[in-house]
Formats: sequence, structure tokens, C-alpha cells
Amino acid sequence: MAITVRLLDAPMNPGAMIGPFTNAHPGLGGVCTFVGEVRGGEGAEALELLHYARMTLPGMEALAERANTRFGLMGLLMLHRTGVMYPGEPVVLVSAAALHRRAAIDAVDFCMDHLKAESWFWKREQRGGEWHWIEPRADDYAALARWQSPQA
Amino acid sequence: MAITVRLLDAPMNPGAMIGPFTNAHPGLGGVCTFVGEVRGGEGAEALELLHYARMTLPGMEALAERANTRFGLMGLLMLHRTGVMYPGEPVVLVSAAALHRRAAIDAVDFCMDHLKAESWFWKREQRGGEWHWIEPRADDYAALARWQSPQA
Amino acid sequence: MTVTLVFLGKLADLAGAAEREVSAPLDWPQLLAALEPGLQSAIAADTTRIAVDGVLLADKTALHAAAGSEVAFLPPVSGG
Amino acid sequence: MTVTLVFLGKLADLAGAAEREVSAPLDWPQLLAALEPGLQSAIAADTTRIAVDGVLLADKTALHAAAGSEVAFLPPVSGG
Repeated sequence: MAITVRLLDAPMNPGAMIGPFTNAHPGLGGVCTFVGEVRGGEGAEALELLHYARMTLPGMEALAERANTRFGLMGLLMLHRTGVMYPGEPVVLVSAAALHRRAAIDAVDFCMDHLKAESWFWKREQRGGEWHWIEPRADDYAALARWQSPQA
Repeated sequence: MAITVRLLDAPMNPGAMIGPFTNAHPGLGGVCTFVGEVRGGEGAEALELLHYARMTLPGMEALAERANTRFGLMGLLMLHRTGVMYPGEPVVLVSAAALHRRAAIDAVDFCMDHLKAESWFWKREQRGGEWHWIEPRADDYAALARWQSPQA
Repeated sequence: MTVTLVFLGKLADLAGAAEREVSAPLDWPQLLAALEPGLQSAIAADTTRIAVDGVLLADKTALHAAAGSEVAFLPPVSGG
Repeated sequence: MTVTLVFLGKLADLAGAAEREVSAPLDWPQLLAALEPGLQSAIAADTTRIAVDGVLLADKTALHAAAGSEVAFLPPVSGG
């Protein structure tokens, strides 16, 4: 079992991460990977992700430990960009390896929901040359509620 | 929007598929990918996947179309091995690109559940030099029930 | 002229071959009469589906296969 | 000796800087007294959390920061 959690201030290459991660976990049944990118369109020119060094990475590490315990993973890779990014650039990558597909898929889903709604990142978008803060979205909190029943 | 569905009778390299697939869909919000491998351990030496050429690929293509319609995808890649495979070899890869993470993750989950429980594949495992057919599992059918309520 | 029978998954082991030719036309009673007892009961089992030329039959006892048709016997698929 | 205030997200725009030093020690009434009105109300808002040296306060009015401490103001995180 290996948990790798990183904050990156330069572009990442998801394809280059997934092969070695998969190969590092022989005996696994499945690997689920989610890569989130800066969306183009809608006039957004750039996205800036701010964090609080003292709390953001420790919070992600605690989340990775919770996911590992809850889903019984064989490996978990959690990478998140900070800084200014442009449409098409990867922002976040979560990859979970497990004996069974259900654990791998659910772990990625769980980590993404918690990264979006609970991790210490603040975002702003540049439109027409001006930066605008992105406000929290109600459906991000709603997504968390899915994980709160004892069975879920 | 591009749907790619393939049956492969030789080893696949998931890492090499995901980068080009992601790059082919600019403007996307997220890509979710599941790769299932032949599990090692438990004494299995090899896995053989048999299919029925006349129905297996058309069935996968119909599944891909259903997932595309249901989740409003930007792209879907569905690859499945046939033939004899050894522990650690990829068996199946499903990758979905969408504007939002929920659609991408749910589409992969939906496709995997239906590939496992409804697609025309028959598996046997070699243990101690002998081939044994793998029987259907009740939890594969239970997984399908999750997708049958109108909201799900 | 014949109908081709295709035995999938473990039905091929039971049939001793993946394919077999039988005389056309073929309906359900004729099919059962053409099969040895072990195979007959495996194919009559509720969990075995039949497809004619790639199309599943809703009711397999309604089988009517003409010369040149392919009749496939599909046992339950194996989950992963 | 001082306490370092750290303004995260859009609170940094409101404060005009990401950090600010104030005299130690610092409790909740002293904090409010040290801030200009716009920032004061933003920090008093229910959705703004406070962390001292990386640890969130359950009740921010219980703030007690000693000299050398870092007090961070965390507005709601932005979903994706």
C-alpha cells in the first residue's frame, strides 16, 4: 500500500503518472483515475488556484488516509495543481488501486467530492482580463451528503 | 463527441490510450478511466475470455451509446480484451470525458457494471494447470439494479 | 441445407465442439430431439439464452431457424 | 512581539495584502478592534473559519493567539 499526495505548482502529465502507479501495485484488480481539467469555453481565459500551505497539503493527506481506510485500497495517488492554469491543463488527478472495481471507483468519487467541497483551495477565473472569485456551489456540499450514511 | 469501442486480442497499454483520448476532447471538464486487470494471487495462473463475435462487439457498442445518451458525454473509450491473459494484464478499459466530473465518473461506473453483468463474455481461469469456468456472481446483478430507478 | 449451432462458454465443453451443423429448418422440438440428454437439459435451462443470427429470442421455444441460419446458445455471462 | 494574520482567498483582496502583523497577544475582541469595518464583518461572517497555527477553531470567538502565532482567515472554499 502506498499513498502519494502532492501539491504541484507546475503542469502535470496524467498519462505519465498512471502507468507507473499501476505497475507499482501488482495483484490489483482495478485502477480508477479521474483527471479534472480547466474547462474552456464560457469566456474563461485562465484559472488561479490559491492554497494555504500550512493546511492544504495536511488536509489532503488526511483525506487520502480516510479514503484508504474506508475503501481498503492498495494504492492512492492524489495530485493537485496550484497557481495559474489555462484551459485544457490538468488541475487534479486522483487514482485509486484496489482488488475490486467498486472500491477503486468509489474511492475516486469520495476523494473528488471531498477535494472539491472541503479542501483548502480558493479559485478565481480570469474573464476579459479581470479576475473573479469563484463562489462555493451548493451542489458540492450536496455531493458530500452522499457519503454520510453509515452504509455509503 | 467520439465513441470508440474495440475488442482486442493482444495486450493493451492503458497509459498510451488515455493521453490521446484526453487530448482529443478539448474543453472537457474531466476524464474518468477505469482499468481492470487480471488479479494475481489466489492461485490463478491465467484467465481466458471467450466472446461471440457476432454479438459481443455490437452489444458493447449499444452499451456505449446508452451511456453517451444517459450521461451526456463528450467522449467514451471502451476497450476489452479477449483470449488468454496473465495476472497483471489489463482486461478492460473504460474512459469517459465530460464537462463535469459526476457524468464522467458515473458513466464509467455504469459501463463497468453493464460490461460485467450483461456483456457476452465467458471466462475461465487456469489453476494448477486446469481450466475452470467462472460462474456468474449475484453481486454483479445487484450492481445493475443501482441504475434502474428513473433518477439514478 | 443446414443450420449452424454455436455453443458458447461452458456449453462448448458439454457439446464437445464450439459448432455443429444440423438439418434445416429447425424448431424447438427438433432442436431438443437433435441434442444428447446432457446438452438438452443445459440448453433448456432458464438461464441459457438463444440467439438466431445475432438476435436474442424473447421466448426460445418459439425458435424457427431457416437453412443458413446461425443459432447460438448463450449461458450466463461470468462477472469479473 | 507580534501575531501574523493570514488572509486567504478573497479576504486577501479585502485586506489589501495576504498577511499583516498585529501586536500579541490577540483575542477575539482585540482582533475585531484591529480590523477595518469591511474586513471585520467579513471575518465575523459565519462562513469564515479561523485557524491558529494550522488548527481550526471550533468557536472563533474563543481565539487566543500568543506572540509568534499565525492566525489564518479561511473563507468558504470554491467548488470546482
